[in-house]
Amino acid sequence: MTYPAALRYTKDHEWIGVNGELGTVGLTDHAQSQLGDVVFVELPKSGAKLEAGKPLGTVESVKAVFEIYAPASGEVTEVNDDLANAPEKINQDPYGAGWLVKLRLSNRAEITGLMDAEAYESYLAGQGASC
Amino acid sequence: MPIEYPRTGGLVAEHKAVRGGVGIFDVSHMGDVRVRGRGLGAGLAAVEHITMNNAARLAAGQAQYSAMLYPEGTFVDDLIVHRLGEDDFLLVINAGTREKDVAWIQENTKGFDCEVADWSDAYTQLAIQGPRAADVIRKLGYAAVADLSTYWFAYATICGRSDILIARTGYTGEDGFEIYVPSDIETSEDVWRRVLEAGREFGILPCGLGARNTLRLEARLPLYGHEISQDINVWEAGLGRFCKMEKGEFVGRAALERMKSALTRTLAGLEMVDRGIARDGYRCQDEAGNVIGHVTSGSPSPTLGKNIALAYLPPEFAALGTVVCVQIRGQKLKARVVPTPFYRRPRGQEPGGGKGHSSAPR
Amino acid sequence: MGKIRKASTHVNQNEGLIFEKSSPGKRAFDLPQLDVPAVDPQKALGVHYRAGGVGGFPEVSEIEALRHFTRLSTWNYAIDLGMYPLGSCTMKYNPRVNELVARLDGIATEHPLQPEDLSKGCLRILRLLETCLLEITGMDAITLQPAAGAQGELTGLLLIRAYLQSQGNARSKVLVPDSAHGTNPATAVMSGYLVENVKSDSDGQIDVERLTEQVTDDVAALMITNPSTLGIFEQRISEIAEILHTRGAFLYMDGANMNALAGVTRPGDFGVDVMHLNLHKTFSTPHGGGGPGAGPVAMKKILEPFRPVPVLVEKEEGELALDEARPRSIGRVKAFSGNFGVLVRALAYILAYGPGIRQATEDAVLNANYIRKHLEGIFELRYSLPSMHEVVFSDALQKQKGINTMDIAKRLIDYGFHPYTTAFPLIVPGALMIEPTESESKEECDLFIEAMRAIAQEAALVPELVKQAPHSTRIGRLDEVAAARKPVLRWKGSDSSA
Amino acid sequence: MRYLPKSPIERQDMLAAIGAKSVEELFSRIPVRHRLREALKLPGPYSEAELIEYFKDRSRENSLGYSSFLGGGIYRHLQSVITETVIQRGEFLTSYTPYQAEISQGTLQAIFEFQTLMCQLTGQEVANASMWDGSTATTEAVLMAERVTKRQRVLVAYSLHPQYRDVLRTYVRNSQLQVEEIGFGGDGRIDLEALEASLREDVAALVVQSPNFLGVIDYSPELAERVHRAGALLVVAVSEGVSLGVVRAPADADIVALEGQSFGLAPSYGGPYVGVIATREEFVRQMPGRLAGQTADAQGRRGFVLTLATREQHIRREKATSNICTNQALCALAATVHLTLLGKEGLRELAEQNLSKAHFALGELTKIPGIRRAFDAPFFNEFAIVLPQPVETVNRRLLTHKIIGPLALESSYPTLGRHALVCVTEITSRKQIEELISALRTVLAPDP
Repeated sequence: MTYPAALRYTKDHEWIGVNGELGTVGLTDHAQSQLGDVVFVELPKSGAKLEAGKPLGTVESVKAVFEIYAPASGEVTEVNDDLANAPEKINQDPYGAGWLVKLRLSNRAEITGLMDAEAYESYLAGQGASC
Repeated sequence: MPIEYPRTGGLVAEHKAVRGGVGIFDVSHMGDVRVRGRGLGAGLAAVEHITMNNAARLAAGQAQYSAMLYPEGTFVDDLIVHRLGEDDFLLVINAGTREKDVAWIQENTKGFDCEVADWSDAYTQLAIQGPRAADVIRKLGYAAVADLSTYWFAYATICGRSDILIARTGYTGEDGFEIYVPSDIETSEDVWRRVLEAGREFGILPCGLGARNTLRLEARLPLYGHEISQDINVWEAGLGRFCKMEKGEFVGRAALERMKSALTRTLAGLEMVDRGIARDGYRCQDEAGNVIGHVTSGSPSPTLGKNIALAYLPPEFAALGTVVCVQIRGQKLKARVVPTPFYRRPRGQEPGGGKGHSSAPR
Repeated sequence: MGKIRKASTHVNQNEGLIFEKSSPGKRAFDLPQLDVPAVDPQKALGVHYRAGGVGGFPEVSEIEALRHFTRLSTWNYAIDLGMYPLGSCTMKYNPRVNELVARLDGIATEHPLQPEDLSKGCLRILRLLETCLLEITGMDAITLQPAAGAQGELTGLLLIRAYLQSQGNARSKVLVPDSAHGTNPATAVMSGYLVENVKSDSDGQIDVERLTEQVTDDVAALMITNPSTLGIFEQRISEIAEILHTRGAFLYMDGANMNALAGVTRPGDFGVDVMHLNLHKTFSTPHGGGGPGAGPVAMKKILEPFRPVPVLVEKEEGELALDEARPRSIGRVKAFSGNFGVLVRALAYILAYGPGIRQATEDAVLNANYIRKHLEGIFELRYSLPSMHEVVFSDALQKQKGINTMDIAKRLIDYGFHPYTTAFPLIVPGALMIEPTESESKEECDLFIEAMRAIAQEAALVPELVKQAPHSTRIGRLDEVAAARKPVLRWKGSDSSA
Repeated sequence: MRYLPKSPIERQDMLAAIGAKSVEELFSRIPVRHRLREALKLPGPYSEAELIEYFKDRSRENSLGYSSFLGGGIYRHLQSVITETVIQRGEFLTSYTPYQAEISQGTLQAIFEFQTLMCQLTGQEVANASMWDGSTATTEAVLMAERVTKRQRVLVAYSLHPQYRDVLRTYVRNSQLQVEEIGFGGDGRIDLEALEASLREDVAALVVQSPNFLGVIDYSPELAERVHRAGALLVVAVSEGVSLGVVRAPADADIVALEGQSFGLAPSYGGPYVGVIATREEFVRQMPGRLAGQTADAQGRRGFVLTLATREQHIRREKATSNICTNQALCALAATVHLTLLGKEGLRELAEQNLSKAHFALGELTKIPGIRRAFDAPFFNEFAIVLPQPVETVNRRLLTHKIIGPLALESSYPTLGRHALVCVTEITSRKQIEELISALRTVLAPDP
């Protein structure tokens, strides 16, 4: 299914999966399909402090650049280095091998403010996006 | 176009302005028909077929006086043929006969692979006429005006507008030009205004139909419905010079061939001896009172200060000096047959070149 | 499939990289005999000596070098081959005499630092070009310094900033319409301003009512392109100027589309305060595959004191000179005295036309409208106000068959034309931006129209044919994704050559 | 008009097709009060012959017939017929930026070759498709260093071309960047103590020119090392590209900003020239300007495309790395052809001739009483001397000998009174050098 129920979603088309203190961040299937073939990803170093709603990096296709916004605040614990050599993973497996960063959440409350899969899909529908 | 512009002088002043200086006529009502070949030479062939003069002898950029004839050798209309390109012609026809002419042209060019388009609405046609016309044109921005011979035309930039078709043609017996301006109001009005401005120092006047008629009459230039019509043939009208029998077939040629020898009437110039003005349609009589012909146009001549007229008379009455009578409001008034044109442009005013003179009606 | 009248396939010579043709010991250049004692570079330079010369440099003969580049040239499309309907790029004829005069001894040979007494000719050329451009734009002062349009934009905004600063407040925002060229926002940021977008109304014109609200005391300028990138003249332009002026803001005009105005109207007369000109567009200096250009900036009197140095001035004796001592100047934007060689070509172009430059403008507009007339209905016209020098369609009608503007553009190549500008301006989704320029004959325009109509039919009947295009080129569509993922940006020896 | 391909009647036909009565109507959206009624007051129209005559007249008002010892960022070098022949081919001269790769392979491959040549020359890993000139390339290099290091202090050698420094100042005036100048020592090289003092952890880059504006070679691996120790980048500006034929490449620099005018481009009174930025692969996405990259089509045939375009203004808009749009493609092509013709050996020989002639000239000049060499660090084809009299005076007198004398340094460096920068290239003949010497002897001779 295009939007796993276990995840939470942002209006900027990031997803975050929460596991205790840790959150894993990626781009939604909708985002990657809109973007087209990803050719480059710019991610923070681990240890970087992220603030919810603030840019955490950029993702590029041949003809476009998108800012990636942090769905939640916290400190980056791990970065998906494979993407440097294989950015196409974001297209191929957005919820798996295409993940971007893992972070230690500093404010769990932020998560509850995000959309669940259903809300996100209706949000997309509202955007007139075809899924 | 009004009969006259009283506020700026009226008929006589307008007439004299053209003879002595320069005048401008709005002749937008004239018709413009574009005949262009699709197949090679088809346009030329078509024009040759429907007109009596020899269009093949025109160079691109040259124009000629000509006429379209019925099979009987009588007039559909007279016109000026401009050769725009190898196989591309602009026919300028009379206002009154426009619809008829266009229909006739379309009908008679069916057999040719050519395109006939009525461009009348695309142009505002202005006639700038008189000995100082060239000065006005030069002032409007066409420096090379001296190189433009009579009955030739060019595309020039005048009044800041490029590609204006300007022809050294006219209907007044003077040197003069006819310019073809895009017909949108803004452009037309602006050009009219600029011409008047440029002409001010030469005493330019806007001229009406009245002056146009007296001017052309003095110069013996035919007017459709008067000197020429569907009942009058080329020989009678004395326009044989513009009819090139030798060029080969054209509509009306066969009839003209037959009628050449048997001429029953001819167009003569009259000068009133008695006081009175011979008007168009008045009957002409001999001493005995037999009707021998009729007047086609008549008017006082502002230039000559005499009353003149044109009339169709039997050849034997058309000899110079012959005195005939014109029936004017019940009276028989004397008139003498005189040479035409009544007025000839004085020497020295002939524009340079003269390439086209032979094709100008005189 | 449509009948292709303009083009047919032809043989292309294959040609490798120059480095692959290299063989040690070959040479294509001989130097004159050294007429002074040779010094030992090792001794002269010591540790700085580069032993063994430049590794990897090619070694070929003259004929091989000439053939190599001649063969490459045959893989290019060019104005000399035909119409280049690139919207907003103004690809017009580049007169060859301009190349000749720019290369004359005494013109090309002049050193920018040589004494002014020995540069009178160059200075007079600069002055005459200034005079001509001011007459054409209706402005008061000008600088020929900027190296290109983008630098012209920057210079223009820096002038505005300098003036506002001199008034005590540089302000913080620059307004840019959503239809603007990408350089506008980029430039605004470089000159230290924040960019705020201005929406176009349903006609693609600036929404004047909304603009009025957006113009606060914090706005330094509005950067406008007129005619807009839609090829439409901003009818309320002087009104827009007034709105800005009453708020103490400036109207900046991107002169990219001056091609539609020269000789017909003057930005200086309709309220523009400062503008740049792309000499490689309106004034026909060759694009040369992407430069060089030149971006003079014309301005109103109020901005004159801030012009970049050097400034061309007339000394009391009427002598021309380049003045460097300008206390209020924004400084220098480029070393030396502008792209002189480009300026020479532009002047030659202007002199060839004289006042007749209006005719070029008229023909450019005539061509665009002629093409628009014949393609209307076949391609969707999103904004239908009268066009000036270019017309912007969208691919909406072809989208239904899955054909987008890029596909159509690529197919146009098979018909012997360079593609039009695709996907710009951004406010027209799937844009086809067509600018024929005055250099195209009626015949060439007719061929183009015919090609576009044929492609529209193909899109409906044989969409695949269009999607796969071009079919007649040396190589097919190239893999841009691979190029961007694993960039290969130089020759690294035969291993890297596919 | 000879450039316009329409006859009046064709124009009328097109108007008719459009359904407009006059061309005036096509401008209907321009408010009437803004439409020009009168023709523009411009000289012309000129025929081809008149055009040539006009510019020939101007050329005679310039420096024809003078020999020159000017350099200072612009150098007179041999040009080649082949280069001119190639860049005047319509397919290069009149083509557009190669966005449509399928019909622009000529330009694209040439750019790729240019990028390769520039890397080989500078010892760097990637080079862009060109910038406007050396001054803007140097400025862009600094802005790039800021993006890479996210630091905002920049140290600039005082011996960097004065006009390059001016341009940098103009560009950074409205940014957060602070620029500090580092003076030069007695030998003409950058003053290392002064550098040490300013080279702290917040420095984004040091910019030096080599050979610098005083003629001396200023780059060295050691300098790079110093800079790197502070975590800063070394930016090396090269305004005399020919030097790289014999002078060690700035391989340890992080960014090289090159002026390519010396590669077959005429001085042309100020431009157009060709700048280049070369750097390390890791910084490529921070590099401004166009880039051609190698790729392949569906059949696997090698081809070239403009790539990494996402750095550029037409996509990034206000987030672009630079607002640069045009580059100097044709000038870059000229440089590519010229360097190809020179080849490995030609360039080395060319550079060595410059070196030899400059050293010969220095030797002869310093034989003249009162003239001495200003800086003793190694130089290439330019060197500073000190004259016994003000340079302006000397140069004014030299003009009467049909000689354009060396560049006065005092105007840019107030402390360098009577200092002059002499430039000698392969096209300066021994005869010209000897004429300069004898002219100087006359000029400097005490008036009787």
